Amino acid sequence: MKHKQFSSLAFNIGITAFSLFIALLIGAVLFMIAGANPFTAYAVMFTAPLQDVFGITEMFVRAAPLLLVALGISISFRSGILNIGGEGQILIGAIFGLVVALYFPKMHWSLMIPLVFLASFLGGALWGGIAGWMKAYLNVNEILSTVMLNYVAIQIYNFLIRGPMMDKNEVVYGTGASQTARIAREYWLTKLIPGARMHTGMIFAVVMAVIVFFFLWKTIYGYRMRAVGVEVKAARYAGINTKWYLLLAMIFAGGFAGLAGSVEVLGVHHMGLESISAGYGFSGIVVALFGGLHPLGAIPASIVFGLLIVGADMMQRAVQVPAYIILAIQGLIILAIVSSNVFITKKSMKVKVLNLFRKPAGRSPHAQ
Amino acid sequence: MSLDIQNLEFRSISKRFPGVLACDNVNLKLRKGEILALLGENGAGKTTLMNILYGLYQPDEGEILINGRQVSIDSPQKAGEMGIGMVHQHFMLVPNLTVKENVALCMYNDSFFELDHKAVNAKIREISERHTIKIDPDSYIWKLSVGEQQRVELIKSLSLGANLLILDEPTAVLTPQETEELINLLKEMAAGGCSIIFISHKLNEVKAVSNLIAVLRDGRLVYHGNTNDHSTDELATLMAGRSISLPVAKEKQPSDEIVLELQNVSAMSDRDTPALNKLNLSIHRGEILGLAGVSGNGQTELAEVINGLREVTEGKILLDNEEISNRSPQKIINKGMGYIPADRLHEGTVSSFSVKENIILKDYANPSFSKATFLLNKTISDYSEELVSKFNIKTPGIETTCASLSGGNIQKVILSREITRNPKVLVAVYPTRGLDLGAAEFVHSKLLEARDNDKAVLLVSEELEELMNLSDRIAVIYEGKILKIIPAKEAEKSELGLLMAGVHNEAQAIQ
Amino acid sequence: MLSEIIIGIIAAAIPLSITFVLVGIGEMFNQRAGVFNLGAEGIMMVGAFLGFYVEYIMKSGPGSSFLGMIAAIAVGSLMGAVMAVTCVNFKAEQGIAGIALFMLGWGVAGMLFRVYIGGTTSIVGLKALDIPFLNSIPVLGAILFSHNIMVYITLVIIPLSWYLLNRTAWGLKVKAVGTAPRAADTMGVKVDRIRFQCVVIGGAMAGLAGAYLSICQTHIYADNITAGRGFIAVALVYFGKWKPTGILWGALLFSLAHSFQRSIQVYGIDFPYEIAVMFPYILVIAVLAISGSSRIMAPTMLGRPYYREQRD
Amino acid sequence: MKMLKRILLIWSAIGMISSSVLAAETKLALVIPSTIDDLAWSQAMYQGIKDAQTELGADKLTFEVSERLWNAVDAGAAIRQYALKGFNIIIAHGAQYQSLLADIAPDFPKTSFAYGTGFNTPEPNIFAYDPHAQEGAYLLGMLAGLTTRSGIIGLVGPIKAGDAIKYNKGFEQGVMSVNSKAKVRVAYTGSFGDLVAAGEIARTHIKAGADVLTGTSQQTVGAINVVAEKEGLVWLSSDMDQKSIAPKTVLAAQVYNFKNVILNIVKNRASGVYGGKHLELSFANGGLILNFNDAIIGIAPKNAREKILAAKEKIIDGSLKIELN
Repeated sequence: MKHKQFSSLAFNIGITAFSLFIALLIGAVLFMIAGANPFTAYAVMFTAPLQDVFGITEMFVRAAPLLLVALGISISFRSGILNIGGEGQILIGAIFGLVVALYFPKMHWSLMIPLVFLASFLGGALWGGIAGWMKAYLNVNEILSTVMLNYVAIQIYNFLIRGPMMDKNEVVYGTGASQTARIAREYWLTKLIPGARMHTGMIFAVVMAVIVFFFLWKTIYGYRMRAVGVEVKAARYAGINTKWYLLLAMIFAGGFAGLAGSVEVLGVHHMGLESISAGYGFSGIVVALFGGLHPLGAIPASIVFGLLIVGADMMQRAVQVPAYIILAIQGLIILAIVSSNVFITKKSMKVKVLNLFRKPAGRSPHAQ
Repeated sequence: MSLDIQNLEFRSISKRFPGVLACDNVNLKLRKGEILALLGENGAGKTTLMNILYGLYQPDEGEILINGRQVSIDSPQKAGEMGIGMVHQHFMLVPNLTVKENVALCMYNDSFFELDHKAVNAKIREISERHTIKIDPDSYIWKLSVGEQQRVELIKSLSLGANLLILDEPTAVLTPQETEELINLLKEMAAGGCSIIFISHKLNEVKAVSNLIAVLRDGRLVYHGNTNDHSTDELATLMAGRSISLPVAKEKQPSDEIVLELQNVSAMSDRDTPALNKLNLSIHRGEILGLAGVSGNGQTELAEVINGLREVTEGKILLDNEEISNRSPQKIINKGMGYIPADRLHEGTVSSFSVKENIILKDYANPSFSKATFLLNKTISDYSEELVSKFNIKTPGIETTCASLSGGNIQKVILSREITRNPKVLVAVYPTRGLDLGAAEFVHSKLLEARDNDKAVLLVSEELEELMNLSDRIAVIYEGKILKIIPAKEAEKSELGLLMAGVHNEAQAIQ
Repeated sequence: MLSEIIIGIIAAAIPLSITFVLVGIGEMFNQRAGVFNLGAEGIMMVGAFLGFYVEYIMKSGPGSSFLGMIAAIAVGSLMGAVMAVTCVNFKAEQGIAGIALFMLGWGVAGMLFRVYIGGTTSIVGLKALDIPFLNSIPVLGAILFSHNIMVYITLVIIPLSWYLLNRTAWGLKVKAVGTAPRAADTMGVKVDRIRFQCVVIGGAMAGLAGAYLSICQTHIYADNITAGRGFIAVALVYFGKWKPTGILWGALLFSLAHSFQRSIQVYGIDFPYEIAVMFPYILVIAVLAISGSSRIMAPTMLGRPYYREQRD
Repeated sequence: MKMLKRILLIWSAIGMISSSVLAAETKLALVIPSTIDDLAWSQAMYQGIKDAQTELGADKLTFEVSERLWNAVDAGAAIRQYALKGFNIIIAHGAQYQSLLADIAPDFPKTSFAYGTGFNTPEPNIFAYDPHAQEGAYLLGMLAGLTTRSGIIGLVGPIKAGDAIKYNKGFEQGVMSVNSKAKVRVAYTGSFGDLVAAGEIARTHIKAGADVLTGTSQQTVGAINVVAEKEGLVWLSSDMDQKSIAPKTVLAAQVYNFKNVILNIVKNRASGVYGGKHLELSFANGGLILNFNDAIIGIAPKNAREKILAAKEKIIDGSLKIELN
């Protein structure tokens, strides 16, 4: 038994490594086209972020919002909804949080920060909820509605930060940059290490992941939500109000994306800026799926993805290639990993690979 | 063009799936014009064996010989080329295409552009005339009843020139009349030079139709020989490996108290056609009311309106004199309704949930299983363990997903949940469909037990045998109306069959 | 004056809608076959670049424009094949693979542009044809007969794709593998092969749509030239209920809304322009919400890989 | 806690090393939202740095660029990494980077940071630079007002904020100063990078009768190409001279000359000033340049050039003020 587990692990690692190798090989061609040495580039990409405090902290700066978005995505996927509206939900969440942080009367941070989180959760929930409501009650496909709502959210957000919520000073000086005023310093999320951006947001996100785990697997609401996600008919049969739980799933998905928005505002930017969502709405989907749509799986997945982002970014500066190559390499790596995944999860595919190495046999090695 | 199959031989066929040896060294022979009945309980390997012949699976060991020559059938296409056609238990039809298009898909599966609708039409007409199979070639599959879909399956295979037909439990969904027609049709086809392999576990039909019988048990061939050499009882014993007799209801004086009453209930089907048409029905405490009818006449819709899963457009449903029509499913459950749905894999259970989670599917919010929204894991596990042993559910553990259990055991999970909840009314729709005798025996005994415990049971079934054995009264449903209710001891198969086909004396109709 | 504005709005909407129609029809094929490709945007970028690049190095008239389009179709097919290998052969999760393909396409297009061209330059491209005589018909002339050649080619592609889907054996197979792959398999349809073909077609069409943007609409290539149009097109496939005409209406509605909001801005009605810019997106959602969606046409196995040897 | 102290020590050490390197050569890092070839805002700065390098000598000034950092998270990482690596001057080329710099700058007191458009210098080692887009816009507006025959001028805007507002206001005033009957129509795409949308807006403007068009941000290349499709229409460009893509269409351009900003920062550092200054780019200090396209200037009325140059002098000597509110 031990031996079998070991060989299975070895197989999993082997197949992943092999597909990564293929991806990096293709990537190497890109580096050569760009006139850079692929070996140096890869060395920087995978090791540089882990070599110093700066890299590690930056990794967690990315991981925090990614994890929050991924939690929401996990909930909605588990309820059978493909939420690609994370970008919009982050923005609306951020703007709700900003309204509270900027315009509410001064109060102690221990009151204000939870209030900001609550507001942004509600904001994101509202935005996700619109798509969820249309899905559940009007039968509007969620891919269509979330894609469209992303654009609407961007325009609303931009309107607010360049209009009613713009920093008054920007008007006075006539520079008119679209950004809000700074949030009072006491409301910022505490930096964990002086001189680095890493803030308590990651801790918050991990705590949320654990809460979501308990929520989904240990409470009756999570039970209902999971039931609706995998088998709507059975859920209805069991007396669950399936439409409401579909809506609720999108409310949670949006809410968590919204939380990511306020974590970025309170932890990183301390004000409302353009493109604050930074693509987390999309990367969050990838993180959630890599995490196996499991809240706890999303924790390592978000950190690894954070590494990928930070490493690629550093590599681009280190070998001076066009920044586009970051995107291309990330895309290749993700493609490689999802492609290899099937050989790990599906026995029949695994068998096919193993048979390649056992020429004469047509037998499946895993039957008992 | 397809091969003329004179004889077919399986030699030492074995097939493994992860964790299961589905076929173990099977040897079979069949000659042209013969009908071979393949018998066995669920999971005995019948379907796997046929999927191998049809090219869906590859055998791990052994070979198939046609006309004495070894052949390799690596795809259904190849099987088709050799003249092998298959009608699957779950129909292999594309629901969003028409009958004609489904047939065309088979005929033109090699071509890219070419699609001659006229030729397809002509082919369908020719076949339906030759075998008197009635079908509208332009209607969409999803609009057809199960029986009609089966006819499409037959036309499909025949249009491809199949001369070896594999039928996987073809009668499971048919009325007695339809079954008889099918049997005649099959015999006729055999006489015309077709070889037929007929998978079933209904012994009477097997006796009626086949020349040869092969019995599989746990993947091994336990008997292969002439049909007439054994009686049905002997065959049943061969299949199960032990002797089985289905329980028969013992007379019981039903109470006069009406528990569930439907008054002029109407409802629409999924296709927006009327499914129930001012239906009236009442069930007494402590009786099993059997509902007979050809599928597609409103049975599932009836079960759904009772359980609040479908909108009642007209009329009233009373449970213990309290109106429950159009209430939420949760409220109806709370009032004491139990339901064993037809689709046990996707409705009766959440298939990717564990056995444990499925056992509490209706009770998770019950104070004994959850406190302040948190599920009480220990209590739930203990309760599940108890039910698993009480209902003899064969599962590796309570954490195993339901999807990995056999049909019979999934049904036991549902049954254990619904009966233990102690409902006033239990609606059971096709509770033994697709189950083997052993499992059916268990289900039957539990339903009778429920009746004896003074529950009102509505048993929906297509198998008259089952209805007549278990029910106190049998109601026949046709086009959304109850045509007649007959006390079970007075019921006769022939009369029920006619009623199911809609033939009845107007004067006798229930008002 | 007003009628002129309205004609202008409609006339402007038609060439705009072509991008969405092209990507949408391609995406329709792969979704009908059961594969959901979010990477269309990335494929469009590569197509836009390569189409531009081919014309740029050839530096000669319409011939090179067409060569550019063909190159874009070729590279789109290649990207489609990458998607197909991962999602059809390797059964990868389609959502992630699509996003990854989007990133890959964007990265590759941007990088090649930087390396081989380096700076923003323009090409001649394909300009609007003013079809003689026909274009002087009042109203219709402006609306229908003064567009670039690709508009007319697309108008041929729509009925062609309808025919392909509904009147050929291949179309039957596509519909079958998207709704009932196991049934299709038993009927002798090679499920994975059909899916592969459809994803490649989807890629080819997205590539062409990209080249349409660079060669016909802007005569330029620049970073993020597609600006999310690939995602919109994917959404419009749902709007169009997987039917070529439905996609055409969706694309036209969306483009008309855009063309309308731009005209409103240009003719100086004073209100926050953000509302104008939002309008097309809201309109599309609203129309779908009101009209409701039909499940009959939906490829029910969309997003699910097919395993032949899996018991179910 | 010990760990933290050690890290702090290391960082201050890095700071010291970087300041000692300063004397030998200046290492400059540029962080831009778009690309170095966008023919607009980002490329203008890139060009400015290259020009400054030519002037100072390649051994005195070296630089690195990070592109496509429109979102502030990635930009923040890049800026901090550059600072850690000992770069002396870090230019974050966008108003949106201000708060990032305010966070990072205190940790690297010997490094100079700069951003623009902006006025605020929250830390003593932050420069803010501020192109007076309205000045060139005013002159281009005059040219537009003089050149238009239809009396309709189309403006293609990205997002109504920042420089776009300054430009639009200056432009409208310029038009009105010479041609009070002309109409300036403004429409926005809602994004900086959607050149297809910009092209469509240009097309709509043209249909509506505009014969002179202008606009800001990198997306305008899409608009210029549309304008170039028809003869007799002209485009007035800002940020960079966009003549290279449409030599027969771009009539004049306001060019941001960032070279002086760079040289200014280098000079300030040499005298021990690491920041805290608001650097303006105007015609008066050579930060703005007005280019005419001599090949097609004939389209404009004969005296247009003289009038505009006269107005430019007035702007320089302060007698002509352009209102921004």
